[in-house]
Formats: sequence, C-alpha cells, structure tokens
Amino acid sequence: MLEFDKVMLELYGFLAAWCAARSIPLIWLDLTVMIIAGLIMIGVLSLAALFLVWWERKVSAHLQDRLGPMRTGTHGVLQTLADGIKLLQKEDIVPSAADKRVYFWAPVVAFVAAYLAYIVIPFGKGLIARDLNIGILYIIAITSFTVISLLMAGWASNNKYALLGGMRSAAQIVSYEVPLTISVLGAVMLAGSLSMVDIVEAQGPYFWKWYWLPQILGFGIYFISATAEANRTPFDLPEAEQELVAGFNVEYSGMKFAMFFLAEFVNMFTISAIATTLFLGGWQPPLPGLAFIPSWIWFMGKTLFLVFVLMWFRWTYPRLRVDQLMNFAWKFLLPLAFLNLILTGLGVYFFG
Amino acid sequence: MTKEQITARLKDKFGPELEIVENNQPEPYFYISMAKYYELCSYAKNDPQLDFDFLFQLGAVHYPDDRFEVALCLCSHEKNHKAVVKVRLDHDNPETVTISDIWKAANWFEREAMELFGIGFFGHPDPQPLLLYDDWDYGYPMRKGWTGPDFVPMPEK
Amino acid sequence: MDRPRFRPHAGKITVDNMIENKDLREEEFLINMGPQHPSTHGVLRLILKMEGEFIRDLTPYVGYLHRSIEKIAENRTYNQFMPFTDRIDYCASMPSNLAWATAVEKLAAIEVPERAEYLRVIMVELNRIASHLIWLGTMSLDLGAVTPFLYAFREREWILDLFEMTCGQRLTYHYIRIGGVARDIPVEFEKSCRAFIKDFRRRVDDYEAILTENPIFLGRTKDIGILPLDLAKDLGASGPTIRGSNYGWDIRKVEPYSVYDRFDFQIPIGANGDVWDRYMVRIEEFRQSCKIIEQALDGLPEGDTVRSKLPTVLRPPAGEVFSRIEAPRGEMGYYIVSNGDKKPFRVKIRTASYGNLQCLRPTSIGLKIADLVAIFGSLDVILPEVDR
Amino acid sequence: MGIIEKVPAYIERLPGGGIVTTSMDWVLNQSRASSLWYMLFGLACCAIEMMAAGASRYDFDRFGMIFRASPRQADLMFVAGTVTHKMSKRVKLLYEQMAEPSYVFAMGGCACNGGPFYYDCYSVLKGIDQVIPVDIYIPGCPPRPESLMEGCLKLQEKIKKEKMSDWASDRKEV
Repeated sequence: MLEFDKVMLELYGFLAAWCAARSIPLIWLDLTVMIIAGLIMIGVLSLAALFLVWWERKVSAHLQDRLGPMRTGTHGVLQTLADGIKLLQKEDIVPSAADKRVYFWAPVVAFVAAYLAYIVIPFGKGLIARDLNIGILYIIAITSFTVISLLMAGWASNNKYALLGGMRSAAQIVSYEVPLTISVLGAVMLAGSLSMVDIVEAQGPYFWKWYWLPQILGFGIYFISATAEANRTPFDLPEAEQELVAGFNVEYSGMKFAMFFLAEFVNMFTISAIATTLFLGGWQPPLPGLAFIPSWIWFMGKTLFLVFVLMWFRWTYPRLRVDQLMNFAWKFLLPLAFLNLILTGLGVYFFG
Repeated sequence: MTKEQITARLKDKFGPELEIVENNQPEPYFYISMAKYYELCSYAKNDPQLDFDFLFQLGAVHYPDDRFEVALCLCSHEKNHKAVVKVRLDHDNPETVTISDIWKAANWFEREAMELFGIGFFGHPDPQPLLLYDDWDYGYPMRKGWTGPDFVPMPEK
Repeated sequence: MDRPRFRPHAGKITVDNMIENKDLREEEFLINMGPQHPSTHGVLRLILKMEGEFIRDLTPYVGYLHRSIEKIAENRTYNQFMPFTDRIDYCASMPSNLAWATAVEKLAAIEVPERAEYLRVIMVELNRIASHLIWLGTMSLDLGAVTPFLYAFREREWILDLFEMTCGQRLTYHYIRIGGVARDIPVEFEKSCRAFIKDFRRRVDDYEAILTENPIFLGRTKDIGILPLDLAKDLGASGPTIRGSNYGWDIRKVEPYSVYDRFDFQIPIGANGDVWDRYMVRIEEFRQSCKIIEQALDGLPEGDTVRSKLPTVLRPPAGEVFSRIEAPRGEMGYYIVSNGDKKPFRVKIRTASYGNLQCLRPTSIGLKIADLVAIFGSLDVILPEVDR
Repeated sequence: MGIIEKVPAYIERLPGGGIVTTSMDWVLNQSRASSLWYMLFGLACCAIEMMAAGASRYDFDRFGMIFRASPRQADLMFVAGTVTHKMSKRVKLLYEQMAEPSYVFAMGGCACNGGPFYYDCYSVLKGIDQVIPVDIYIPGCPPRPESLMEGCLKLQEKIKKEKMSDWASDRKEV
C-alpha cells in the first residue's frame, strides 16, 4: 500500500493496456497522466506548505517557551487553513499609484516558480514527475526565477520600502546563486550525471557513502547559500521587518500576500529537498536493512529534518547587514566553493 | 566646588549683573541680567574652574502678571557641582538669545520653549515647532490662563 | 505619470542619453520612517534622506505622544501628580516616581523613614532590570533575533509578579509616595525576590550566550554608531549612553540620593561608545542591580514605611528646586517652582531620552538603514519621555 | 474581498441555498475569528502590555493571533495608548490602509475617552471613536493582558455572528 511507485507502475500498465485495446494513441494517456500528476503535485505541495507554516509556528513557539496555535483544531493544526480562508476573504487592495499589471503578476510568478522546481525532484523510488537528464541545471534555472517576482513586487508597489526590499533581494539572490551553483557541481562530478535520479542512485543505501561526507564543504556552502536564496533568517533582508516593515510585500494584502507566503514556504521545502537529493542520499535508506520502510518516507524524513534546521536558524540568529551579506558571499563562500570544486576534481581524477 | 565658591567666582566676574537667590538648597540659584546672559553661559561652559559641560535642562516659567523666566540647570561632570541660572524676560515681548551654540543640548529645549511659551531665541539654528502639530494656531498653551479648543479644565470640587 | 516607466529609447543608448531621458538616474530619495514603524519603539518619526542603502541625512520628528503632562502638573496637587509620573516613563515607573518624590521632598524638606528608603531602592533596581529587559528584547528584535525578545519578557513577568504582590499593578505602580512608600511589602516578597535574583543571574548568562557570543550580532554592533564622549556631553546624553562612551558617570555614585551610598556596586563602562559598548553596559547593569537588591534585602531595617504626620494636602514653601536621579535610561530630573500653594507653579520635566535621542543623528549619518535600527535600539529611547 | 462577496447572492436563490450560506458563513466566520493578525502598532504605556500579551506567558499565538508590521496584512488594530491630535491623522490613515474586514480595539483609558489626560490637557484626543469606528473598548490604565484577551474573545464572538450578506453594507467608505 505504501509502495506508491509499484502501485503507479501497475496502474499505468493497466491503463496502457486499456488504451491499446481501444487503439487510442498512447500520447493522450501520457498527457492525461502528466496533468493529473501535476495537479496532485500542486495539491500535495500546497498541503505541505500549509503544514510547514503551522509547523514553523509551533517550532518557534516551543523554542520561545510558548505554546503556539492551540485553539483551531487539536494543537492548532487547522490554523493555517483558517489563515488561508481568512486571507481569501480579505479585501484585495491595489495601491492607486501601483503598476497594476506587474503588481498582479508578481505573486503569480513567485508561486509558479516555486512549484515548477518539483518536476524533477525524486520524492521516492520512481516517484518523479519527469526525470530530465539536465535535472539539476533545470532546478538552478527555475529557482533563480524567484528573484524576478520579488523585483516585480518591489517595483510595482510604488513604495520605497518595497523597492528597497526588491533591490536587496535582487542583489542577494544573484550573488548567492554563484556559490550555490558551484557547490552543487561537486555532487554532479561525483555522480557523473546531471539527472537527479542518477545522483540519488549513485549514492547508494549506505549513509557513509552519501555525498555529505566527501562533499562536506559543498553541503555547507549549498545550505548557507540556499538559505539566502529562500530569504530566510539570517538572510531575510528583503523582508526585514524592523528595517523595511515587510519589504517587497509591504503593499500586498489578501490572497496575493498568501501566494507570496506560500511560495516562501514551498521554496524552503525545495531547498531542503534538493539538499536531501544531492547530499543526503535522496530516498535511499541509511542502511540496506532499512529498505523495508518506503523510500518516500525516507525522503520526507530527511527533508523535514533540514526544514527544521532552517527554522532553528531563523529563531536563533540575528539578521546580517547588506554589505556583510555581500562580503560573505563573494569573499568567503565563493572561494570556498572553488576550493571544493578543485578538491573534488582532484579526488575524482585520482580515486574515482 | 561648593555653593559659596561658585557664587563667589561668578560674582567676581559679573558683579551687580548677578543676583543671588537666598535659599537652603545645596546648589546656588541666581538671576543674571539679559545683557550678560550669553556671556555668563559661555563663561560657565569654558571656565576651567566652573566647567559646566552639561546643560541639564532649560525651562521657561510664565509669571502671568509681570515676566517670563528662563531657567537653566547646569551641571559639571568633572567637578561634580550644579547651579541654576535664571534670566528675566519681558512679559509682552519675551526674547533672548540662543545658547544652542554653547550647549547643543539647548537646541530642542529652546524649540520647546519657543513653541509652548512663545519665547523668541535669536539666532536659533532650527526654529521650528517640536511638539505640537503642524497647523496649530491656538497660541502658546503653556502660558498661564491659556484656553483653547478641546481644553477642559479640571472641575473644582 | 510621476513615476519613471520603462520605454524604448529614441536614440542611441548611452549613459548621457539615459540620464537625459530620465530613465536612468541617480538621486537621493526621502523615506518616512514612522510614526508607525516596527523599530521606532513607539511613535518617533524619522525622515531619512537615503542614497540607496546609505543614510545621508535624517531628521527626527517628535511630539506624536505629547500629552502636556507639564500643563497637567500645574493643575494638580503634589500628591495628585504622582500617577502621571508613572506615565512619563512607563517602562520604568518606579524611578519616575522616585524622581518626583525626591524633588518634592527636597523642596519641602521631608525626611523619609529608613525602611522606605530601602524599599525604594529595591523597587527601583527591580524596575531597572525590568526596563533593561524591555530594551534587550526590543533591541534584539531590531537586529532580527526574535527569540531573545520572548526570553526577556518571560523574565520580566517574574518581576511584574513581585510588583504586583507589592502594589497590585503591573506597569504603572504609583508605589513610591512623597514621604515614603505606599505600603509595606508582603511577607513572601523577600523569598520570591531572592529566588528571582538567584535565577536571573543564570538567565543573564543565557542572554549573553545567545547574543554576545554570536558572530552575526558582533558584526552588527561592533564599531557601529560610535558616540564620542565630547559630543555625548554636549548633546546632554546620560545613563548607559554616556557610560558606553567610556565615562563612569552615574548619579547613584557621584551624587548619592536615597541610600545608595551604603551599597557596594560598580559602574560598568564601555570602551569606545559603539552599539556593542552600550549593550555590554546594560548587560553588566543587570548584574550590578542584582547585587544592590541583594544587599538591600540583607540590610532591610524594621520601621515605618511612610513618614507620619504629613499633611494630606502638601504645601511646600515658596521657592524652587531641581533634583535628579539615575533612571534606567539616564538622568531624570524635575525642576519645580513653588509659590507656596498646594499646586506646583511650574514643573519642568527633564528626561534621559530627550538628550539621548539627539545623539541619533550624528551617530547614524553615513551608515546604513540597518545600522540606524541597531543604533536606535542601543540608545534605548522611549518616546513619552521625549514628548511628555 | 473579491469573488466571495458575490457568492451568497447567487446561492440563496437556489433551493436549499440558505443552508449552504449558513454553513459557509460558519466556516468563513470561524476562520476569520481564529486568525486575527494584529498590527504592530503601539502608542504608549498600553503597548508594553500588548507586547506582554504577545510574549511567552500570555501568548496571543494560541488564538492564532500573530503580528504583522504592514497594515495591509493586518485584520486588527490595537490602538494601544494615548492618541494625540498630532497622531490622530496617522491613526486614521492606518485604519484606512487596512484591508477589509478590519477591526479596531480601543485599548486603555486614553484610547477610550482620554483617560487621565482628559482634563487640563491641550494635545490629547478625547477618545479615538472621534476619528475611527471602534469595535471593542478595553478600559484600564493600562489594561492587563488578561483583559486584552477577554476583549479578543469578545471580538471572536462578534465575528461569529456576522453574515456574508451583510458585508456589502458594512464596508467603509474610502
């Protein structure tokens, strides 16, 4: 029952046979399956984001000696749902001086960019929407799309705080893109493939063979840069509450704000999922003997652990300043990332 | 320095322009004439014996029948002594000079006195209202006997 | 159509052409920060002239909480005015009470029983801790760290419990009265207070662990917003702000009021007056206040808590007085003019934030907006003190 | 409020539409009542008690109440403290910037009617209801966090009685 991949393969085989019997071209089936898979993905991810929002509030509350949401459902599990329905009812304000079209599209771009990355993430053995052979390249391309939405939002709001937030996010995300990409290359070199599935399979079901050990530097750099890409504390400058009120989304209300909010949490999940895939063996169990637990549970477990670490960061650290942020990216992370790349290359050349 | 020493030193310098107020407080209180006001402030700040480097406060007082007063509370960090300097201003035309170039701290105090009492400080670098709202035109609220819109005096029992 | 929009260029694209077309240009812009802004701690309004992230000029606008307390003081008797002093500095009501009480006592030459003096010291020092806790919380919030804020408020609640069992209020106490204190402490106060002090010392170490040793915090505070000593004196800064600038000036030491001369405590000072130094001064003051409270609890004498035979309506002799105490934010004092009536003729309130806020402009010009927030947090300005 | 505003008018014409709208009202009201995001806006003494109510011991988050710094995203404004004439324009502006449906608390004596600054005072507004509509008044100087919470519970009761069909008439005129 829990082995989704087998069930799905059987289902697909059955449907293919059904189509063949009625001489329907297989392309229609593939298209239908793809659309349904996409819809399921959006549903699951939205649910996951809702869950993460609730979880973040609970984690922060417990770190701070509080209880967090308690009234809406048992221990507040329905809290985010209530927030969502409430935001749906709120008035949708468009500032009179805003650039209306850009203002409208900014949250949509953020939302879509956040979700598109999931096409190539293997949630479990065989649980992948499309195994692109340039998977990791695709992800890097898609995740950097976020910056456009933030810039759009910052510009279109016609608010100086929003503009400053948008500018900050542009500078920040573009800078951190560089060490992030280079740190990822280490894992790619070890696996010898850009496909996410190949990278996972190359790591094997032994936790000491996963790439976090040979790529410990790369893993660190990736995780830090990815935190910055997702605008999480200590790198949450674009929406620094104490400086820029709410940064790029200061003028957004209602559902548009909710889309930004959800996109942020989906992004958080994305970076954790990629880290899991590249460095923590993806859906592989830590030992072959533990393979009886379905692969997607392993994947989710590792990802949620990394998400928890991100939350832990957020509620512990103060925020960096803009120039410190830049210095950190260009003067520290980037040389380290190159060093990691060279070391990996040498390692692959001599031992690989 | 003690109360007597401060008084004596200032009396030497300013003579009859200085008028000592007799009371039993530990710090000296005196009036200075309008003409010597700025000179005294400058002297008090720069004299190495007095060394009043800290303007504790500058406050105006309105005596409704005859005068305004500006009272300065001066303190010295190094010497650890205090003094209160007062100057009498004309009731109908309360004006004096600014001392915000001697102590920067006087800047806001003078703006406040300008706004709430209507005292003019010549040469003030930034003479604009501090506390009241922009289109306030109901006079100087801290003067005695002032009334204005939305002002309800406490009913006597 | 007052905002620039993207549009295709007519001629050849050069920098000059773009500037001429007003599509690409460099200019300073104004930002209005406040009166409602998360980091202005109330209703301060700052107009910032920015060049990108850099602050080129700033002007503070105050008066959004001007409650004309000085006018009210002229129309209340000396005892009736005491509750208003609570509201001048609501984070530290006890020191405000004490400042008014000492000023009136100095004017009318009223002796205070010894037990009342000790209780005053205990309460004022507890309130100093509570006030510094609010500062710690809001400053760390300004720097983006949310959790220390909640930790600080957790400990503050404990102090408020102590106040509540003493005088029944959480924020505006009206406990210190002219000639003594309102009532004696309850029996269980001493035990709870000692337990709090014992626990609080450990909590201060916790705050240091989460903030002081944090490299991000260090990077945000070290060498930021340096306030030279001369400037600090000139602008009328006081309290931890001037002590951070390497100057051991504390009214409790240099001009002891109440019974402060009987206690053994140090005045922490900073090295060069940056945000970090002001932070460390206040952190160290937590420990010193604990020390004073313990000594005061040890030496608490028996006796009355309010001077008997005080008239119900106080009529001090005509004259004037100025007196000051060391409130958590710095020097707080009253200048009272009395004409022998039951109401003061004129009350001028001088508060620490009034001077400290004026230090904001010279320290933050040329820095970034994030530094401004940190500096403002470290000055610990509270707006009702400025506006009154 | 968008599309949802028009929904009840259509549904009520259908057979059994009343039941649908009632249960929709229930869901919408529940969600609104249990997700009151308040604006981070403190004026004076009461602001400290508001902060205390959000902190560890009282913890507004239990009711699903978190603070937002931007008025656009807030549902609830605590006018916590003394509103002076100088500030009253800003309070009004902030209220107008909040997205509907929005609620206002007058927290503390000063916000209710001027409180201790009623007499002999030239700069304090005698009650914020002269400027903006108020949903809940909480007296006290300052009110304790418990009374603030009681006020929030009262507001939740009030919200739960609202009907979707009433919204159109309740909208503020901007």
